[in-house]
Amino acid sequence: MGRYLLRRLAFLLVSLALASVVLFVLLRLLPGDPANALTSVGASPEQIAAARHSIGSDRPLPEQFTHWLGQLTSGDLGTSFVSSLPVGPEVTARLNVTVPLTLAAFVLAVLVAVPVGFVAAYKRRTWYGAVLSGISQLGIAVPVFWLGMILIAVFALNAGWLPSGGFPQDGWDAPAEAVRSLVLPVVTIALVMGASLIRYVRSATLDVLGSDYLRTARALGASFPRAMWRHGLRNASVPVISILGIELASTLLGAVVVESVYALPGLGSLLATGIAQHDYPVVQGVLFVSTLAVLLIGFAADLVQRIIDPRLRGRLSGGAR
Amino acid sequence: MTPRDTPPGPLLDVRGLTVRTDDGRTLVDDLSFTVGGGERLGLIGESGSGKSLTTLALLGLLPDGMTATGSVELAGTQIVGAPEKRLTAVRGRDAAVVFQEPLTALDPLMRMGRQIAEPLARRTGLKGRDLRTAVTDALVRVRLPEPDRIAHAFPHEISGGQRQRVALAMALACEPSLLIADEPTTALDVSVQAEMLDLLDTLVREREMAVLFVSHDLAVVAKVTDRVLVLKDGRAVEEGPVLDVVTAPKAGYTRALVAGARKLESALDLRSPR
Amino acid sequence: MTLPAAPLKETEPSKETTPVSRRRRSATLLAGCSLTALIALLALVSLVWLPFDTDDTSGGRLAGPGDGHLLGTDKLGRDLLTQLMTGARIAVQAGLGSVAIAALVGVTLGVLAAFAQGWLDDTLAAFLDILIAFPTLLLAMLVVAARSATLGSAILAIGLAQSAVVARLVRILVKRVLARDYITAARTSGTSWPRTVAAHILPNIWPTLVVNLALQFGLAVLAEAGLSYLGLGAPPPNASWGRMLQEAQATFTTAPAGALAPGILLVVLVVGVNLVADGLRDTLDPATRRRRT
Amino acid sequence: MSKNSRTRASLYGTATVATLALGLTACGGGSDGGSASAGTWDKNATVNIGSLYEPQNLDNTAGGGQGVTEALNGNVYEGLFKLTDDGKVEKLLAQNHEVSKDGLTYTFTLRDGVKFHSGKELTSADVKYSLEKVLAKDSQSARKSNLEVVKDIATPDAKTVKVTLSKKSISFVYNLSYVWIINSEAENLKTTEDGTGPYKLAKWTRGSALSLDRFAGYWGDAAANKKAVYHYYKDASALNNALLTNAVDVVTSEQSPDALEQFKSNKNYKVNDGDSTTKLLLAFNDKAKPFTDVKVRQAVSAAIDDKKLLESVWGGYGKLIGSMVPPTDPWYEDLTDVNAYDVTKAKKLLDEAGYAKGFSFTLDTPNYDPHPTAATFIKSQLAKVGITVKINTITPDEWYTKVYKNRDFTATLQEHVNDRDLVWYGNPDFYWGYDDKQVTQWVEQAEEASTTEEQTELLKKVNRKTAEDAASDWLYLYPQIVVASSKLSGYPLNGLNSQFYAYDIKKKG
Repeated sequence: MGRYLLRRLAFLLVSLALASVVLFVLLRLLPGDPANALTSVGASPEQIAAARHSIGSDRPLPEQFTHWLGQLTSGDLGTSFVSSLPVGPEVTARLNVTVPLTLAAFVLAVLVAVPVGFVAAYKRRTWYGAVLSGISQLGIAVPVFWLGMILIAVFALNAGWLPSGGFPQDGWDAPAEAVRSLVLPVVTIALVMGASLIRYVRSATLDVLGSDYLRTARALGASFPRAMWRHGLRNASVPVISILGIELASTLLGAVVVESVYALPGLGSLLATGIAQHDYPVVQGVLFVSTLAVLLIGFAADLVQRIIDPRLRGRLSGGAR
Repeated sequence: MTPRDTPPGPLLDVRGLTVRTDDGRTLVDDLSFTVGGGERLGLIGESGSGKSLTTLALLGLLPDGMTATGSVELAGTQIVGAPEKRLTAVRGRDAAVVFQEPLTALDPLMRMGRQIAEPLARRTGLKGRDLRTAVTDALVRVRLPEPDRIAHAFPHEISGGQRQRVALAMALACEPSLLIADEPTTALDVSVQAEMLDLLDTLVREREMAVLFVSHDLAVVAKVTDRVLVLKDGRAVEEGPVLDVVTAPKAGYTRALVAGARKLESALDLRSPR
Repeated sequence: MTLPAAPLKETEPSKETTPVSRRRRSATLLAGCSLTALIALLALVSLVWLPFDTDDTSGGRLAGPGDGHLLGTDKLGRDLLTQLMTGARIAVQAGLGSVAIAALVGVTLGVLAAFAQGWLDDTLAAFLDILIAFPTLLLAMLVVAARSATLGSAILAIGLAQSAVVARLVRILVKRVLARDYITAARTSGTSWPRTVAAHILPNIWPTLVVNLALQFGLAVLAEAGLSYLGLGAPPPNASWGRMLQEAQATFTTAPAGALAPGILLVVLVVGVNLVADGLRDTLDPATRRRRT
Repeated sequence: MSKNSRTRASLYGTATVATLALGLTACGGGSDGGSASAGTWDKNATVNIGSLYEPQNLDNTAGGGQGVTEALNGNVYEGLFKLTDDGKVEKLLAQNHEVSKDGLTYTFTLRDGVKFHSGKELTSADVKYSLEKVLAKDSQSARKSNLEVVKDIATPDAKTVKVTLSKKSISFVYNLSYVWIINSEAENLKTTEDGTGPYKLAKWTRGSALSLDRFAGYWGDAAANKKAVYHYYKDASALNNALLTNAVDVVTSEQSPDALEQFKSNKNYKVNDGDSTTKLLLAFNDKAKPFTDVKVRQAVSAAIDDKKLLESVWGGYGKLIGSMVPPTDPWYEDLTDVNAYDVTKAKKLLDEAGYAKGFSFTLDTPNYDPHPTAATFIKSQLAKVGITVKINTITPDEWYTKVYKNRDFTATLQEHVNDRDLVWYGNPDFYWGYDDKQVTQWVEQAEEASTTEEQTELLKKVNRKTAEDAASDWLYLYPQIVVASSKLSGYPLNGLNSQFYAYDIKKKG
């Protein structure tokens, strides 16, 4: 295991290094001039040139890249072209919204999806099993922003129970307000994420229900609950965990739309702004941190799967993801 | 194998067993047979003939979407239509199964020892070290070398033959009155098949266990059973003592089977004199 | 990393181990087909006939039904039904286009990756894994930023993002096929690679692939709606459903029709293709077929 | 500096639209204190202001953008002069000023008792520092070019500043209203401040909000509320929802009429229709065929029914204009009759220009509202006179590169937010390429005029001439709509040039 951990960590670092090169190159390939974001009508060519110089976008690419790498190794994500403010603190501040949002939604989705998915599989021949499957079908098909719009209309505008959007200026120093402002976004993400999780849990449960080992256990006298507990849970969790890893990672990065609907100052909205303004340091910073998160989550998911499933232990990156 | 309070009739009494799918297809049609205590019955037929479904119906383990009608009495308990609780009590105790595919029949995520310990503990109530010793004994009984290593291994870490022995050990750990063996050797290499059959033969003989041996392979069935029942498309086409069926098959289907088996026999010389 | 113990995210392997009744199976397929056909019909009809001209702003602002406007008008006085119909066309276009790109790029990459060995294999697999963790929408945002916000960009972006998913699936499926004996036989007997791929590999993977592509279609439609909602999809005045929803957001409470109808159609289309995928899987997928008695 | 001096630039504030076209554009705005004279109000109230324009940073010479003007101008920072909400220039930190006979030397006397938030007293050195900051090489100030006439800044004593210009500039004082007076010793101006205004910065949370606290040591009348918080949204719907749920008390500038219905019918809200300076232009490239021909431009202008366009984009709000000049500019004249909607005339003009069978052109259209809508509308209107419009949707970034820098376009749509921006027609190098020697001369003369009357007279000529030449097609003037809780009074109605003075806002308890 120790050897595996070392190799896996090395793999993680190499991936990160590769990703940062790819990121940098890809971003510079985008057409568009970051100085445009600083320009206003009436700006003279000299002013534009000065702007370009001040942000360093007039320097050769290799130089820009080594500069960025130098910053990275000292834990600095650079300075925004547009705001001239450091990117690191900005990303951290946004993570304070996005991470709680994602994790809460994730936990809620899992709490709902696991029992529902199980029932949907176990009782698939009853009417409520079918209804549960149907609901998850619907949930997968609902655009997340539309769901958000509806929830806002119902719970914020009509009922007035919860804020329609925004995040308190004092952030988590105003815990009650902060929590209130995240309730609807969390529910929105959890519903959509939960719907697809239900399908995976259902299918994993179906696999277990139809498995020979479960039949063996029961044929030898184990009661159904006992057999599910001893054999079903672990076996079903292997595929589900790999999905959870992917879902968690993509929700973390994919909160853009929900953040937009609920006017949340999260990582996604920072990225969207950065892309629009060609603010490379911001985009690079966000994507770098995201890649790191993706790799770490993948790492964690691999590790958990490896602990559960002995068949994966021979491999570097658990076959799962 | 201490004979339990044996009911008056046969150990297994199947009458008019019929298995249908929800959409109305009949997979097993009006099947009747009996297996007495210590008797060995072979159930033979090609794949799709309904023989595997029959074994599942005997234990009330038919998959969703299929229903059994008729009557299955196992050691005096009516299986058809019985509530899950009663079935749980019967399974393992009165009849245990060895399935065809040892790789999937074992939980891939659980060490062999723990898998054997499960039915063992249920029957004997043993715990801790005693249980572990019993597990080792069970592995030794099925002639597995290095029982401690096997007990510690996961299914994918041992060979197919070893896995099937473990499955057999699990079934035997229940000390059932009836052992149902559903194509127990089909998934194995030919060389291992013979060993496995031999082992099975010896073990049930020692325990005076009744056996319901299911196979598509007449040669294999003939080796371990006294009587055979030939199934085709869910119906019984012929039944009788092994020798009679093999030497003088009545139904055309059985004749074809016998001819097939002869060919195999001469090629492999698998059959030992009974 | 062959034969993952886990299911592929993309093909939920709903192996109904038991024979699902044929009736039920065909009911799923039938329901899916009818829902999809409904939207397809809207899209097709929009090619030859529309209740109003798409640019016709003569209707009253946010008028209710009536005056020839079956569902009323939007805030610019354009006929809502007309917009929904052209929206259907864009949605179907987005779905088909993205899936075509995803299939082309994904299958090619996947097959190539499947033949890789050793560290190259590991690296490719890891790279695809990382790529997949990045949501389609995010990758699409980058592509759209590089090109401009048009339907073409959106389709390209979504298709490319999805091709990673398809490539990963194909790679695994192909590896699975390659592991089988008859492929080894074909290889040793000197059959050329392209031949092997055409004769042995594609026939074996296509059922799973088709089911997956059907699912990708639904995802592509949703992604396009998301991009349009963010203003990165088909540019106005094109009536993409996502854009219609974005525009109707402000008038959700005062004129709910405009904020509900596009959403409902989106759900109908996506549920439709997902049901088709489910139905297809049950009829095509050898994995489930094998299990049937 | 020269011809184009007096305009402040900023097409859309400054930053090229923060979000990817969530439909936000910049706004324009009038000036001066809001409505109603509330009887009693809560002197310690917190006023929550909702806005779409978040500052990029807090320094208006380092790309702070339109948001920084909205939040800090007049509230946190003050200039020597201020532009009131109705467009007048008033003295603020300047007690007095004198102009020399030749119009080249301005002597300012500073107000007594003015303190920065840090406690330091205001001196002439701070004024010199602040002006130099705008003029510095790395300054990204949109006013930089306007102020480049400044040749020398002297500080004879602590209360006197003497500025010498290289040539006459009648807009100089007006332009000074955009120069923040900053403590010359202040640091970290991108995230902190040190101004003299009625509020000091309490906290700025990027992506979320910026809050201001009443400054106890303010030299003038204290702010009418204790705290003003600007809440930032990226999307108009979210902003309106916030107003509906009382998360904010006032919206600085509504960008569409969509949500107004629900506010108008609700007595808890007041919808104010103020004067804006934002114009929507169909800008021809006057140097590209066929728009080199005056008749073609006139024909296109006459072929488009502006009234109907305004109606469909803004419902009942907004105004029609016949030229670049909004009613709040001193040289305004109603020129809506020039090249008014007349399809027959348009056809005749096309015929005369040799385009009887029409022609086709590409319209570069920014991808955010209202441009695409207007483009669609124009397309259907011009089709009636045989002109085919190809709509090419582009991002703000592309607009800057393709249209603004490279002049690679035939016609484009763009909103121009600022007041007094007629003078760009005097600059033949501007993106739309309007080049009329006479107009250029008039604009130069106007800037060097001795009296405002003279300036006004000349610019009126420019106005008429450009209108007659259909230099561009001025489609309409945006409305400036401020929606506020009816508990509020004293808020600015016009928000001239994006300013939003919060200090007079009174909130009932």
